Amino acid sequence: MADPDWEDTRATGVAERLAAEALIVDVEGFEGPLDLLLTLSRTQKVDLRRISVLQLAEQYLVFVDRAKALRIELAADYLVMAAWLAYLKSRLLLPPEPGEDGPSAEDLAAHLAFQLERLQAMREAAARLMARDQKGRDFFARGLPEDVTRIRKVVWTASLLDLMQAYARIRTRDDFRPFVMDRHDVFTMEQALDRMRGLIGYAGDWTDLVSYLPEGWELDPRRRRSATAAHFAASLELAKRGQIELRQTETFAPIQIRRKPDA
Amino acid sequence: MSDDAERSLFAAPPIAEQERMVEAILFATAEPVTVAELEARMPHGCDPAEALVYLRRRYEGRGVNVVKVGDGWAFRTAPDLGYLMQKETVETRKLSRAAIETLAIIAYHQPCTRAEIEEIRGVAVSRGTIDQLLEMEWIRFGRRRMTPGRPVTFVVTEPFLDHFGLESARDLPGLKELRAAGLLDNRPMPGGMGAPRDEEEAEDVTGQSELFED
Amino acid sequence: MSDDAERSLFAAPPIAEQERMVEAILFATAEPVTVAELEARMPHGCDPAEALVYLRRRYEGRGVNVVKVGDGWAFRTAPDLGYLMQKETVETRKLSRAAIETLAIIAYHQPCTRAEIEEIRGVAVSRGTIDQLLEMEWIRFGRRRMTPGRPVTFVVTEPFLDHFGLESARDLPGLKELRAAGLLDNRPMPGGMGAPRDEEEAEDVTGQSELFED
Repeated sequence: MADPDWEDTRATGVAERLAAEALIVDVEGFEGPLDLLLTLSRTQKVDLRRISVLQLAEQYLVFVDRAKALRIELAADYLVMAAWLAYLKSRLLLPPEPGEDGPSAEDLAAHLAFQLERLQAMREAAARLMARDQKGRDFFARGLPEDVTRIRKVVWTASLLDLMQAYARIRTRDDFRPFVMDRHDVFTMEQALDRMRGLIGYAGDWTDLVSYLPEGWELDPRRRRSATAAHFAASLELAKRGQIELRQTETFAPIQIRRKPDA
Repeated sequence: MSDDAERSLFAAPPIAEQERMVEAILFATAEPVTVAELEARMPHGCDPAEALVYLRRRYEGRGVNVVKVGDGWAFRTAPDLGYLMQKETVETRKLSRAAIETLAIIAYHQPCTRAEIEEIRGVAVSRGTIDQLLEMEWIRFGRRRMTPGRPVTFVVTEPFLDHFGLESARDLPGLKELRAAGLLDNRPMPGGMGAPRDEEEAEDVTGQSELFED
Repeated sequence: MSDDAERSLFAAPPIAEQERMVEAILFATAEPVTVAELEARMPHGCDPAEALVYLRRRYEGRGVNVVKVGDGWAFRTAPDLGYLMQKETVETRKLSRAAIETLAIIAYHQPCTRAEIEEIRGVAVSRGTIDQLLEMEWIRFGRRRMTPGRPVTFVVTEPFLDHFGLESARDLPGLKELRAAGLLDNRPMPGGMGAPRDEEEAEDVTGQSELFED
């Protein structure tokens, strides 16, 4: 969209500059650079599809320069747009460099024109939308809506199976007695603690924990398991109290204990 | 005469148009609208009373009617269609454990007092639970016990039997049958304890038959 | 055939009666009612869609009309009588220019991401603008875009259609022309500066056609 007759537009440049100056006063009123560009484009008095992007870029740059001269703070996006338009302008004016990559200056200009046209179209669409008949202004809903009465009805159900299970549950409740464990094969931690507290003084150096197991508890696996657990727990308790030291050379190696020297 | 002159001067809208206006105003307004208000809102020279006559006739027998409410006029749903303005939602919920247990005790031990239910369940029976079962019409009051305090008893009802597909409460399976059906979940007790005690079972059956014989 | 058989079996009310029912239901509520809702509230075997055809015709040119809003149906006063309703006029909050434009962009480009709105307007969309439109229930969240970041999209709602008297988003003024002119395309900036991502674009087209076609 390089404009061939952009030279002509220079003649009218003064008028546009004046228009742009008038706009500067109102810079707060613009909703961003695209909005400003759209406003500037109106001075071209042509269909947006035939707009001279080069001329528009020029107008915008003039606008930004004037704003700077008047020490008007422009938001960063206005300056970004100015830089981009300056670049676009130079690309439009200079012949393309051979072997140059990327989009052509014409493509970029066409896209900018598209953006403006689209923004303009959306503005018009918004205006047409707001011009429609609106509810509560031009047409109305029933002023006295009759609410639907909601009647919630709960139906409770149970099956015969539920009933029988419930009865069975009540009648058999008495059958259950608290579970009492057979303590014959259980060695408690308290027992182990008592034993170890008495024995620990006699062991001089590091001794395997297993050697503390009481007689008659090392052979039967169930008894051995219970006694080992009890003694292990008791040894932890003693260690916590600072009465013994514990060690294990490696994983699964025998656990050894000894009385703490100063205890 | 002067009235006619005024009318022609201001060229009131045709009556059909006035009818539309009244229709729209009555529809959109939250309260009934009086003729005076209609007149104030409509263009000069309108005769809302006349328009109302036409409008009322138009809505005769329709789904909504134009009715007089106090001094004003309003649209109202035709009385025969009122049921369309109700939305019934039916929710099916399982009876609570307390309710089903209470119901089971009444069914197996009827007539049964509240104290008896509490004794069997081992916990207090809330008023709400009994009320719920009464309301469902699954239980009703039986004869009062001829014991001190003359407590009320509860028995199960015909709808109860219907619901559970029973001919009589006597058809409820006894404990033996429940066990045979696998409903008595006899978890093996540690050390072989907790085997079903035959005596209790036997007692149960007699207990039940005693209760049902009247 | 089987449909007829079913109908006679359940003896649906005559269509004139069904029309009365639809009339009563639509009159009673301010919100649009769907055919499915009508069916649920009317007796079994009714055909509210057919009844609606008759009802709509009956109210053509009247002071109130039967209008379609999205999937629902409602009675609304005829727009030419709005001037009689000053008393009922609801002062709507004045929307800012940014809000109006954002709304229009969402309506015409839906489903539409915030980034797309910003690209079209060339300026950041403030949180408050989106919030205001959400609060008015004129827009709502649509499906997330299946693009990196999974951005949320916005679409317009049934209350939006209701407010502007639109049957569907397809009836937005000038939609066809805008599309024909390519002004609803998501055209990327050549060379990628601030350009929309390709995948997003592709999906956009399908997303839109989904909403507007059929």
